[in-house]
Amino acid sequence: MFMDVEKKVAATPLLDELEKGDWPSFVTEIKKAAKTSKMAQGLLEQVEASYVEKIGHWKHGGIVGVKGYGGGVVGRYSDDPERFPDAREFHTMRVNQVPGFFYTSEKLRALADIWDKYGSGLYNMHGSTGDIILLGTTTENLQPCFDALGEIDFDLGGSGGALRTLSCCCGEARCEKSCIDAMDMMYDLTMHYQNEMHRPAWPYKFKIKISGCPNDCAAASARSDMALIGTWRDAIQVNQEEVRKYVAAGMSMVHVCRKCPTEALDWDAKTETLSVKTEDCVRCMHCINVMPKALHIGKERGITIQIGGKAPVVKGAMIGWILVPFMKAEAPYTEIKDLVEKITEFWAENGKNRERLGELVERLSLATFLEGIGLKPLPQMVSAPRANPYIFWKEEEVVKNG
Amino acid sequence: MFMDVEKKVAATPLLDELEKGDWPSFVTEIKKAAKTSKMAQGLLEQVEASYVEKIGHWKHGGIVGVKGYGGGVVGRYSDDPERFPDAREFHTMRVNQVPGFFYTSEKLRALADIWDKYGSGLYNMHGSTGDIILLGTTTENLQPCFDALGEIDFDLGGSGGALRTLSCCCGEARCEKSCIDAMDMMYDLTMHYQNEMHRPAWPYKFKIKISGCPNDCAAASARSDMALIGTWRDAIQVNQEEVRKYVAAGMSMVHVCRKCPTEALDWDAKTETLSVKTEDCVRCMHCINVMPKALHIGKERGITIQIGGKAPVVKGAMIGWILVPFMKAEAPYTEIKDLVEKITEFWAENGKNRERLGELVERLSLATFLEGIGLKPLPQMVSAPRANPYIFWKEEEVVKNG
Amino acid sequence: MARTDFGPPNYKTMLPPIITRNYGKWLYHEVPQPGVLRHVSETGEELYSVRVASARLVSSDFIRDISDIAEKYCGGFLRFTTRNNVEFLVSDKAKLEPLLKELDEKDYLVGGVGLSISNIVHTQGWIHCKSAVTDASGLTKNIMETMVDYFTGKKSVPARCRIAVACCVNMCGACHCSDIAVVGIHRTIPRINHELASKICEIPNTIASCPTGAIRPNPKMKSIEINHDKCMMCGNCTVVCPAIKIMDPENDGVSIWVGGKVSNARSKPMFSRLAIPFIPNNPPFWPEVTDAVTHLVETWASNARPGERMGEWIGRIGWERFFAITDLPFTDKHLDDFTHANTTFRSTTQFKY
Amino acid sequence: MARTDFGPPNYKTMLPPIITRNYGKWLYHEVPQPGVLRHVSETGEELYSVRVASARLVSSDFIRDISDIAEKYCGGFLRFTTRNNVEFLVSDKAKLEPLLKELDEKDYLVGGVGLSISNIVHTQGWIHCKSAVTDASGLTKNIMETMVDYFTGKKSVPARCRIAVACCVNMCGACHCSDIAVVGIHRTIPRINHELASKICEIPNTIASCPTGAIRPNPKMKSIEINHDKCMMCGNCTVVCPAIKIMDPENDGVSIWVGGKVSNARSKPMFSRLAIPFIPNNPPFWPEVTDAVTHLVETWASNARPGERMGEWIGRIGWERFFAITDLPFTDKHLDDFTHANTTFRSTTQFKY
Ligand code: SRM
Ligand code: SRM
Ligand code: SRM
Ligand code: SRM
Ligand code: SF4
Ligand code: SF4
Ligand code: SF4
Ligand code: SF4
Ligand code: SF4
Ligand code: SF4
Ligand code: SF4
Ligand code: SF4
Repeated sequence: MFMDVEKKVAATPLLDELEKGDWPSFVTEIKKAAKTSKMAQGLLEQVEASYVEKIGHWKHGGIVGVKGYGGGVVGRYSDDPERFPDAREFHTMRVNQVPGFFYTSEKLRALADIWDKYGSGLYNMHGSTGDIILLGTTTENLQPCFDALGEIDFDLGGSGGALRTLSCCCGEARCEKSCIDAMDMMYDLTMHYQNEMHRPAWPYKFKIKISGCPNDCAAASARSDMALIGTWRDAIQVNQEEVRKYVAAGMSMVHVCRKCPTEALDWDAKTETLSVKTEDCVRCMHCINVMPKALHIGKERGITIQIGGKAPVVKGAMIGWILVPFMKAEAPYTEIKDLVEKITEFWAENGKNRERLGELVERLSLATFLEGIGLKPLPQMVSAPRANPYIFWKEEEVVKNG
Repeated sequence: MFMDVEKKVAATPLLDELEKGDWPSFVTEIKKAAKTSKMAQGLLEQVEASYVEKIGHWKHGGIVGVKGYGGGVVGRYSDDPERFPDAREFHTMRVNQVPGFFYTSEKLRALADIWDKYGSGLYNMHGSTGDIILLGTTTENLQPCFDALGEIDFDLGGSGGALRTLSCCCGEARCEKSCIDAMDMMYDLTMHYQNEMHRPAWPYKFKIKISGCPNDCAAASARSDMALIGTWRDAIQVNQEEVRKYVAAGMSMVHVCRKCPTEALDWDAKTETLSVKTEDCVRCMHCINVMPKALHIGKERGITIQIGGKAPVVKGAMIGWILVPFMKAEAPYTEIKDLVEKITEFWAENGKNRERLGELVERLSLATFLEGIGLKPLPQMVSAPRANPYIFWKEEEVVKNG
Repeated sequence: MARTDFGPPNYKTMLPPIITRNYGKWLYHEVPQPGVLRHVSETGEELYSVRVASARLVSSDFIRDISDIAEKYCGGFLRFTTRNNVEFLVSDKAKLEPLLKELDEKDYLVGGVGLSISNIVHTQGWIHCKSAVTDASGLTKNIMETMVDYFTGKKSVPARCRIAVACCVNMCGACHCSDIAVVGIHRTIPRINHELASKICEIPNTIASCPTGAIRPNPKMKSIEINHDKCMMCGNCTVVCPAIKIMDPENDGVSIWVGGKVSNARSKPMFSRLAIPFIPNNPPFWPEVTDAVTHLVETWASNARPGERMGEWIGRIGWERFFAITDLPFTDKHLDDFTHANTTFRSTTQFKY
Repeated sequence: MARTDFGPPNYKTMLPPIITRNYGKWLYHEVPQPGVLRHVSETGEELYSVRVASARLVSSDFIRDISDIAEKYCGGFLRFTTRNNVEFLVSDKAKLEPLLKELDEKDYLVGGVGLSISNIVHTQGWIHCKSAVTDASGLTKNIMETMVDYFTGKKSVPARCRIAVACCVNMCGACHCSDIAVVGIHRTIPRINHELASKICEIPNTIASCPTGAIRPNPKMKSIEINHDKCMMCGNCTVVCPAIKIMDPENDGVSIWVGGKVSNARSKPMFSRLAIPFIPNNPPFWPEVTDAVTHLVETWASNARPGERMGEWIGRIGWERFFAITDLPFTDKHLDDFTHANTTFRSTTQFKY
């Protein structure tokens, strides 16, 4: 069987070039898989053709999937099945990753065994949204593969007009800066919204990402319709002793203080003390980042919620903006769930087909959106108030006249 | 005659309140005029009514004007001539002010004599665009008044879809910071464009304003479709002796340097010298403003041209943006005139009715506009390049394909 | 036929000899006392400019009076400023004190120079404009009445504070870049006289005149109708069709905007932004408006750093802090919903509580 | 019927005991050597994380190999990062050196921590996406090949530099906020197979799918046509109608964007902005792209201040200076012409020559 496969491998001179060098090679990975997988071989051949012709060879899949789910699988077919028979069908399964991307070798091996059996033996660890991407299987293998994955507790993630697979940074598991239990929050919300994730019922995709602090290591604000970012409300914890050590070690407090966006930091060289004006601190993390041993996040912790983040298609990219400046965030995260429901309901009702949340709010106006979900306007939601005089007034706000 | 007028003055209790206090009172001024002018009286009565009823009483004028001109007069009629017979007709004449607003008493007296004869004896010194506003006369008096004004060399300014009356700061006449001869430039351009000013032939108003330096005392960038702002290209002239005097007098160089937007300023306390990194200086004027005795504008002078400035109607206000970073500006200002012609031609051809230049450029794109007037793109024209991936490519830029 | 296209008087014939001699040669200036500028030329000559307040809306008497003064002390030479003050140009230093004395006796207000609050750039209002939602002259008189000490220099400010008043959103004063702007606004949609409209309304033009597409035809009445939800009360349609009226004494009033600037000094020019969405018209004193402006000026003056203009101060502390310090309510009206609205949304976790 | 809606494995069962014990108790961290993180807990325990590069597109062999290693040195515990690197979680300090040794022997690249250039966030490309204009994996391999020393710490950088690659403007990698982004773009408008379109194109939907309204019906052919001047080559219509094709090997290629960031550290998040409008696809090495990226990284690294990311550096010196220093041509393509274009125009006289 092995030999048999070997023989068939077509020459891939261009791709072979990319096996060279120090950086890990995706070509080498595909070839490893191709040793035992016809599909991986087919992929290799088709991609080589793309390299020669400078064009892709995939066409959009019809709807394929598994029983009971409306998503989690992306259908893919070669646009030239005669030429690339082994790549004829090449669907991907989006498998919901473990929050924080933590795994045991045991789990990974089990996964590999299943995927070698039902698929190409190729993966993306991980997809940009966060899923484990099982890259390439046939329509007929989808269901058995899914069933087998279930045996080892791996479920599918989201696709289509649904809640997409959440992702988060490692949070409290491996980071001193985490203001929240990011991984637990992701796990809890994921379990709570299984139906919303597996059965698309919304105008378009909806993404939630969670970062433990404003460093935003999950890149949540740029990539999610709803970003939950850990933050705090009280004072940064300062250990003056450790600060002095950093200074002794040669750190320039002038430079550190100069980079504080709000001049909240001040270093008194005489008394050798660092003062932080809490009311001016905007929790940008800078000082904590450069002096992790000396400075620590505050004690009264919660999240800032940003909404509207997305890529350019089609109204232009957006970075999420503040909807809720501060919210406590302890299990079972009821307040967060209530808000998610309010938002998605409003969006489901008012959103056009393929209109992301951010685009909807832009179209209807932030004021209308806030009214719709029952939040009151706050200056923290904007960087500045309106500069144009075109204020809308409701009939009930003015004196009735003929 | 005098007594006779007196009697008729109706009571104006609300306006009378505004004669009190220290700040000069427009009511007192109107009353002074009303002593001899029926029209001023009529105005007083109608405005009192407006104060009582909280509503204006003017309606749009039909086209009124003087022979040979298409503008310079704003027609005004009372919306209730029965009630305010003396305000029945109340047209204003926009009289082109002297560049820099310099006058001799003789000239002003001559003007007053004419206006007492043909109009209300009321003025705006000056209108927001810059004109002397002769406030209130009748249709029949327009021509004789204009003829009389001609005798003393006062011509009308612009109105309607025409070049509007220019204005400028006092420039070299009374300011050490002026990089250009603002007043001469205004005078020269005004004389050159008399036809464009007096015979509306454009989609909408077109305004040119001139400031001698980036302090922009003529508020040109906010209020003109084309703002000519004096600037320089070489180094700021520094007199270290005088700088030291400012320091000796207690000026904090730390604070001065901190306010430089580009960190181009540096004060060496040891050698007591102020250094200016010319390549980093963006000529914001700050340091020159605070130390006029020590710092002086550079020697290689010219203008920065900003276009598109305007009030909100109807696409939103715009602050003029840079079209030409630097241009020499010596009489007869040929280069400037060529550009004005290119711009107004493009606008006249492509602009919709009531579309200001800035709105046109926004609609067609800056690239299209630059191509249209034959200027090449420069990074100085924008604060940042595009962030969206929707680049337009012309057919001739790419390889033809089936 | 009369002379045409001869333009304004040549400025050269309007300049005092000292300016003609030192044109383009000025070296520096000082402010020896409030309201007075001393410009020194490289020739050593010095010019004193004395700035006095004006109502802008003036009479022939006023014109003749300042002419008298100019003749007595300035060889008949004077000028006006871009903010409508009058400047007496004194070339003979000996005449400075007597001039100031006479101005004081005649109750002219000397000031508006340097770190002060100068005259208000304003517009026509009920005095002359058909679009006026309020009266610019009245507002200006009342506001400056409360600012007199800042004009004369009795009270000081951290930086210039440019106040502007416009009687409608056309903003003829170009309020849109002022430290403090008072702008007349409507709060109700235009009312249509269908009777009249059916006769004179050029329906396509009227529909086209609406920036938000709020106007649609009303075939039954051969007229038009306005969609309330889409109408932003800009009044543009009223310019095009006389059958449309938007004036509404009960609901019209003024809004207050802050933080704009024009100069490029230190910071870039900035737009004025909404502070107070609405204050009713309350002539002759508009007390709510003058109180609001005074409050804004005092809060800024007591909190800003030296040299920090309103918008620079707010830029440093942040708008959330501005609304907290001024104790002004932040409402749905403050949220931008116009073309570039989402560029004003706060796309960062950085904010102050 | 199979089990559904049971979600991912519970993370608690995937954590090494040391993390379970110190969950939420970490006090601080250090970077004892490139690629290694030392997190210290308030309990005094310390965890060593060793980060190694991954191609992201990996095989079962790779999965099993890192599992072997994890079992040998980490009790079988490992994780992946949000930038697709692998992290071995070492609780027994004694095993750190041996682990690093084996990784070195097996040619794993250790690095990507702290001040370094970490892995590239990228997308499917020709490997799996129907919309791919270029190949993300190939670009990533080639670019990182030139960045290896910045990854391993042999060469240092002033701050983090996040590189992203997306094979089309959908930007699945969310390139729009990266220090350097490489994005596949089209330069020709879609071509319509009228024959096919007349049969299968849902014309109204297709017309509606165009953000710029560039598509109009072509009744004669029962098809549609595209207005070249209005088409911004976004490809959106091709998702809706299979009869529309936009792929064009000769004219498709990549664009390069710079200065974006996501973190709120110091400065607010920023969008990446256009640096180089177009570079042709040149597989397998894309030399023009790797040269451009190297040039950008080196110019930034040698000019920025410590701690200054690409966008912060450009923000300080100004874009006009950026184009001068990098010697990149500034063209009409760099001028924004999309929705908020005029917010990018320079509304000040402040600029550098
Ligand atoms: C697989 C993945 C890229 C990868 O290699 O990692 C991916 C692949 C596709 N994305 Fe994506 N997107 C992926 C993460 C993203 C992200 C990043 C994220 O989720 O954090 C974004 C930017 C954030 C966002 O959503 O705005 C993203 C923005 C898009 C867009 C633009 C959406 C927008 O509103 O701007 C499209 C276009 C569309 O939806 O029609 C899109 C569409 C697609 C499609 C379905 C295009 C298509 O119709 O074929 C791609 C399927 C490729 C395939 O055959 O598998 N994908 N896509 C990522 C999902 C893997 C996973 O589940 O973990
Ligand atoms: C008289 C004056 C106000 C004043 O009291 O000083 C004025 C008065 C009018 N302006 Fe203005 N504008 C005056 C300077 C301005 C300025 C300031 C400037 O020119 O520097 C602006 C802002 C800058 C600009 O042009 O954008 C200005 C922006 C407008 C606009 C909005 C234009 C826009 O594109 O946003 C309109 C509306 C229109 O044109 O329909 C307008 C329209 C009007 C009309 C004609 C409204 C009308 O149709 O009745 C006003 C006539 C009032 C009257 O009866 O005299 N006026 N107008 C100013 C002209 C006096 C002079 O010639 O010196
Ligand atoms: C007389 C006048 C020009 C004219 O031809 O009429 C003028 C004259 C001077 N201006 Fe101005 N500016 C004049 C209107 C303006 C305007 C326009 C306006 O207010 O509508 C501006 C832009 C306003 C804005 O930015 O919103 C203006 C922004 C400046 C600045 C920058 C202020 C700032 O810090 O932002 C300076 C520099 C300074 O103050 O040191 C300046 C400085 C000066 C100096 C000191 C220049 C000099 O060396 O002579 C002049 C002395 C007057 C003074 O101190 O008040 N002038 N100046 C105008 C007097 C108006 C008035 O009666 O108060
Ligand atoms: C492991 C990881 C989170 C995870 O759950 O996987 C992570 C972990 C840490 N990040 Fe991060 N960041 C990780 C992705 C990110 C991302 C997301 C991305 O790159 O796509 C960002 C936002 C990127 C951006 O701003 O564009 C990110 C922005 C930061 C920052 C702010 C950087 C800045 O100066 O702007 C810090 C603070 C610092 O560097 O001092 C930071 C700091 C850290 C610290 C030092 C936090 C801590 O105390 O443990 C962690 C050590 C890792 C290191 O030094 O590289 N982490 N970090 C991610 C590693 C990715 C990788 O393999 O390289
Ligand atoms: S986002 Fe904050 S908490 Fe999460 S890993 Fe990054 S620094 Fe740590
Ligand atoms: S966290 Fe940021 S804002 Fe707060 S003090 Fe530190 S540097 Fe300043
Ligand atoms: S703009 Fe400049 S030159 Fe003109 S008056 Fe103001 S400071 Fe002087
Ligand atoms: S003019 Fe402005 S930018 Fe130039 S050095 Fe002075 S303060 Fe700095
Ligand atoms: S601001 Fe409006 S009301 Fe006032 S003068 Fe200008 S157009 Fe007329
Ligand atoms: S007021 Fe303005 S927005 Fe309202 S209908 Fe008239 S033109 Fe349209
Ligand atoms: S960026 Fe475009 S081409 Fe690449 S995976 Fe995403 S949708 Fe497909
Ligand atoms: S590519 Fe985009 S812009 Fe062009 S026609 Fe298709 S949808 Fe419209």
